[in-house]
Amino acid sequence: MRPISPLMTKDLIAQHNLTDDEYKKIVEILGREPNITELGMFSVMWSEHCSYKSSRVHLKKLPTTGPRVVQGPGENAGAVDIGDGLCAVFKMESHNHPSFIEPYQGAATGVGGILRDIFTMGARPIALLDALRFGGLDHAKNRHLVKGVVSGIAGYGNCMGVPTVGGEIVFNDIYSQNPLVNVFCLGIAHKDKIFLGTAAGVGNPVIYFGSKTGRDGIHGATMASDSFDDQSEQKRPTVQVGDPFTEKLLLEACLELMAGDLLVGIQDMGAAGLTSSSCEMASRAGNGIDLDLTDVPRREPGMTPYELMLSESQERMLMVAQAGKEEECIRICKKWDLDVAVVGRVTGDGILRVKDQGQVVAEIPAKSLADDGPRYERPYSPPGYQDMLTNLNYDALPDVKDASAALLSLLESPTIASKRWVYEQYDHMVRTNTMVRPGSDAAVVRIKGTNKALAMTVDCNSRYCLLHPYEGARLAVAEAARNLVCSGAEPIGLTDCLNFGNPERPEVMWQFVLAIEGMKDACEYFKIPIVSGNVSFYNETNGLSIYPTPMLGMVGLIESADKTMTQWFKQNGDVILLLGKTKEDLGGSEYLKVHHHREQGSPPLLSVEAEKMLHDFMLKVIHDGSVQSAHDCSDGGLSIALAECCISAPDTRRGAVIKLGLDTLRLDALLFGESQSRVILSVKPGMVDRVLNSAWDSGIPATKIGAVGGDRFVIDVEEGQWSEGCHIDLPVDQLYDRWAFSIERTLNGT
Amino acid sequence: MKAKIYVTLKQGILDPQGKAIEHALDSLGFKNAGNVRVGKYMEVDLEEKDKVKAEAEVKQMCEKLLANTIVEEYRYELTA
Amino acid sequence: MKAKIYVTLKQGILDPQGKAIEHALDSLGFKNAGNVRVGKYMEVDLEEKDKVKAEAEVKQMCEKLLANTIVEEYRYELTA
Amino acid sequence: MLKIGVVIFPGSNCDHDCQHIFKNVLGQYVEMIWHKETLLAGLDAIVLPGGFSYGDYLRTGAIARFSPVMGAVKGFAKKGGLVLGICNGFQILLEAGLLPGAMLRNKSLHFICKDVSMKVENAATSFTSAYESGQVLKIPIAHADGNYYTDPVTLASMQANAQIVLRYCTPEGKVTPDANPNGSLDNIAGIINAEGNVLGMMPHPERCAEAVLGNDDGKQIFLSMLESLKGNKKQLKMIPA
Ligand SMILES: Nc1ncnc2c1ncn2[C@@H]1O[C@H](COP(=O)(O)OP(=O)(O)O)[C@@H](O)[C@H]1O
Ligand SMILES: [Mg+2]
Repeated sequence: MRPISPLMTKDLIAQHNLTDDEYKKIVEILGREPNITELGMFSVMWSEHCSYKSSRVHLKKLPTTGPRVVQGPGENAGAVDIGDGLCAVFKMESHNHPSFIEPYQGAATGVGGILRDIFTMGARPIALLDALRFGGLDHAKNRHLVKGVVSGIAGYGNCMGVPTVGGEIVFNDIYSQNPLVNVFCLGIAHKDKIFLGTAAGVGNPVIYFGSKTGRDGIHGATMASDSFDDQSEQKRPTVQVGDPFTEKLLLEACLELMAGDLLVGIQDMGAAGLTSSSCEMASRAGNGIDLDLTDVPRREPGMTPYELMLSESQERMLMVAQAGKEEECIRICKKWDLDVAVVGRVTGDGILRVKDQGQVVAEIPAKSLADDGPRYERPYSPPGYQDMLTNLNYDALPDVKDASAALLSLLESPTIASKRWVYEQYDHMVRTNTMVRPGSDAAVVRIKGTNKALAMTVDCNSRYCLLHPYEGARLAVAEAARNLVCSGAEPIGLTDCLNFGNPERPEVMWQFVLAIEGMKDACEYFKIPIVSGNVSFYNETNGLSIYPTPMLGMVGLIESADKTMTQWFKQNGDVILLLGKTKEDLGGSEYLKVHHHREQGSPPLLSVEAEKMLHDFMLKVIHDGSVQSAHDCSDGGLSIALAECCISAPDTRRGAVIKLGLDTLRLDALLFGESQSRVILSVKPGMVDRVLNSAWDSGIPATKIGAVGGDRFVIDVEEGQWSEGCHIDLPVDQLYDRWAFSIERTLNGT
Repeated sequence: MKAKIYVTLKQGILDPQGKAIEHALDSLGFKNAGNVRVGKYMEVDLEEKDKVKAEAEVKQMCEKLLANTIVEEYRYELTA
Repeated sequence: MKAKIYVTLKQGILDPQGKAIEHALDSLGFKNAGNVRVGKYMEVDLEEKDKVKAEAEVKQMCEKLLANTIVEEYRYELTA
Repeated sequence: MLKIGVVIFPGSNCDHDCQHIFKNVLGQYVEMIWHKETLLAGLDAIVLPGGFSYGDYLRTGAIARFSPVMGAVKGFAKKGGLVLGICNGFQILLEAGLLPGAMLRNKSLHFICKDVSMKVENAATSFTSAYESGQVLKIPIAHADGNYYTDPVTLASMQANAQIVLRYCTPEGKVTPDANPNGSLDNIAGIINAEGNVLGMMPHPERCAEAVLGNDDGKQIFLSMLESLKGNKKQLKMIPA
């Protein structure tokens, strides 16, 4: 007998965020009305978060295959072959909403979640990167969020002993009510020892291990279940608290379990906890699972089946072991001081059957729950204001008057300023692999036991995506790849975290669809497969959506670790070269925002052909040892990139003397425009001709623009056809001071 | 006046510190100690002499800064 | 019995956390709050019913584990 | 080959890094020691690695010091065996009473991870003999509780006995308040016991002991240990970094 259930009222169904049609489908699947536990299980599994109901039809378009791909989307994380019998396993996840409610715990549990996604695959996590978006630092609330999120990431990642080697932060008031916290994690696994979330083998035991289950994160739906809880009304914590110490034990226990021949499948309990892990594992294997809740370790007495199935308590895992290996699994979990219990068996009938105290409390076909959720092809169309955004009359904007002042204020604008204050709170060196620490175009970690290294970067210019979602997405792919090649790495795989507003709005859906198209086209052209990803919709408050932010995490391989490259100038006397062409690309630039308070215009145009040629050339000249440094031009344009080459080295700062011609450009476009496919190189004097000739041979515009040396930053721009030139001459120490301490000063109010 | 402020995690919220300490006490042989909860204790000197006003002030301090009311609850005592 | 345990830094030892809170209170406009000290507050349930024995037990817990007496001092209360 | 023991506490996370240095960089035999072990046989030295033992809950090192293995570590130290505690390992040595003093939160209240400069104040120990006295090193720190404290009497006696082995300084070698990253008393970065066989240090020498990571200033800590264990000081001192 099922326990008495309330009548399925309209209210109850609505509280569970299910539409009438969705509810009808549930009744059809079950052949009867669901009980409250079943309703809760459907509601979480068919939520946008778990079922990708608005995005799935579009995500299918992304290129996910390639010669290196070992595991594409669909599992806990993607995996790419890096040779030597090893795989890079990586993924990115968002924890936006929880981080707004409680920044420390929200960000911390975000880190915990993505780490579990990686180590459930059998990979030891070796690097984290964090991609963050906040509103402007002039608001106290935003400063509070920044401090909380950064210390939450530090608190969890540092304790786990996984270095946070890089990331990205952008400040824009559009994120004030909807900050973004996206975390990327990469681990290394043996290619033939990748573990999947599958419940194969009828009769195999299903084992719960990790932390106890509490009433964490049971959201609005909780109210509905209260009426069945004969305990007195309690405040239910919807905020989950992370316990990185237990997660560290969980990590080590998992890797020890996986080293033996014990497991059939394993999956972490993320969103929708016990429900999602059990039905997804069963569904992947075409099997069912009989779960008995009686032995599920609990933190509190009196928990209902509804609560147990929906709890999002952290640091928990579900494994399917080989029959007969239970004892060994339990021994290992106990060695690591973890709670552990056999909670079920794999069955052949395809049903997820949940029992509690001898009674069946839920009985649902696992596949229906996991895979037969609704799919929507939501309508999409551009917003009415799109033309207003892109049409910008540049003639109405005066050209820059005081180039030195403009340079300094851009350098200290928080989006461009050094992120030192952030990454010094992250342990970015533990595991002793970090060859390039935060502060260069990409982070680089060596792979012990091989000659190889991996480079990683997270990128997305969401203003470009606002102005032109398709171009913006292509530009994000190009920039990520450029950051990798400037570090000497060949791009081999991509993960994404697609942060958008409410998909039920046609203009948001339009942004989403176009961004997917852009990613697809760029990835296909560059032959970079997307092996995992995540979608975060409903980033809107009071009808105001965030800018479309398809965050990308890209991974590159450096076959020979000694070919790793960094962005800063190395030696006085080296010659500075500029690769690529500078055009009139002020649209969507950071300069327009900081100096003209406009986020308008068309983003720079990308020629994928030119970009790809640049990548090939970069890899060639870095690998043959002709260059001393390489840095791509991105936010803030040429002059900011040059300044970064001078001031971003870990211990020494170097001056530079640069000479540029204007030709037909505006001065602000030359100095601060964000034309794509440009890189600044420094080379030894004896190498200049060789590199220049080789560039021209490869069809890449290349010019000698100056030399490294002295303690001043000098840019001379000769007068052009339309504009006057300028003379910038500033002490490098001054540039450094403005750039390096800006965020810290703002946060401390000094 | 002096305010003594106690900030503790709300009921039902995971308390990893408490759990670890409980475990440690147990392995130290304090077998009959259980249910350890860890919180913060703060003392603040106030210039305010009026008890009612002081109380209002402390309450505000707790709400605004000293406690994270999403996961924590607080109580306080005022002494002269 | 229930033990309530307070662990604070010894007088004379600089308390950077207290200083930071004082600073934050000040910038929030609580101008007449000062001398902030921050410590730990712990609750432990004891099976022991005898007050004298319970007290001895709590004292031991503090000395051995809960406080580092080089830099911290502790006090406790026992309630039924 | 020497046999070096690296202890794993629940929450240790620099155990593999220490193993890597002794085994792969310096070619020694490394035994990984589970914190529940109580018998340590045939070891030449013991390393307590960095990390967050027991999550650093309550206080750093406070719970780890009661691990069963710590009894054996104490016995080993009492007999004159070399014990090196790095970061969390140092914190555990303090809590266990193998070194004097205690750790407080960093003055900034933040976790700090960055390269810092420090000066070898005593190059006559088993852990620093491969350095020159007064040599300035660049070694990264990564901790939230490295603000060392002890009472004035203990400090004076440590100073008198040259037990303060490493002090934070400017890159030029000046010991100033500005060069102190965490507020530690007397700019202390590392101390040794009076007998000279137990060293605790907050900086992570294992993170800068290979040229491929761009810095190997920390390598001589380990070389000094090997040198002293082999009782063959002069010869090893010649090995280029
Ligand atoms: N949130 C963060 N966490 C860690 N490192 C960061 C973070 N934000 C930026 N960084 C680091 O600062 C450097 C500069 O970042 P960014 O300007 O975004 O680089 P790019 O424009 O080349 O993508 C990079 O090395 C990056 O990894
Ligand atoms: Mg870059």
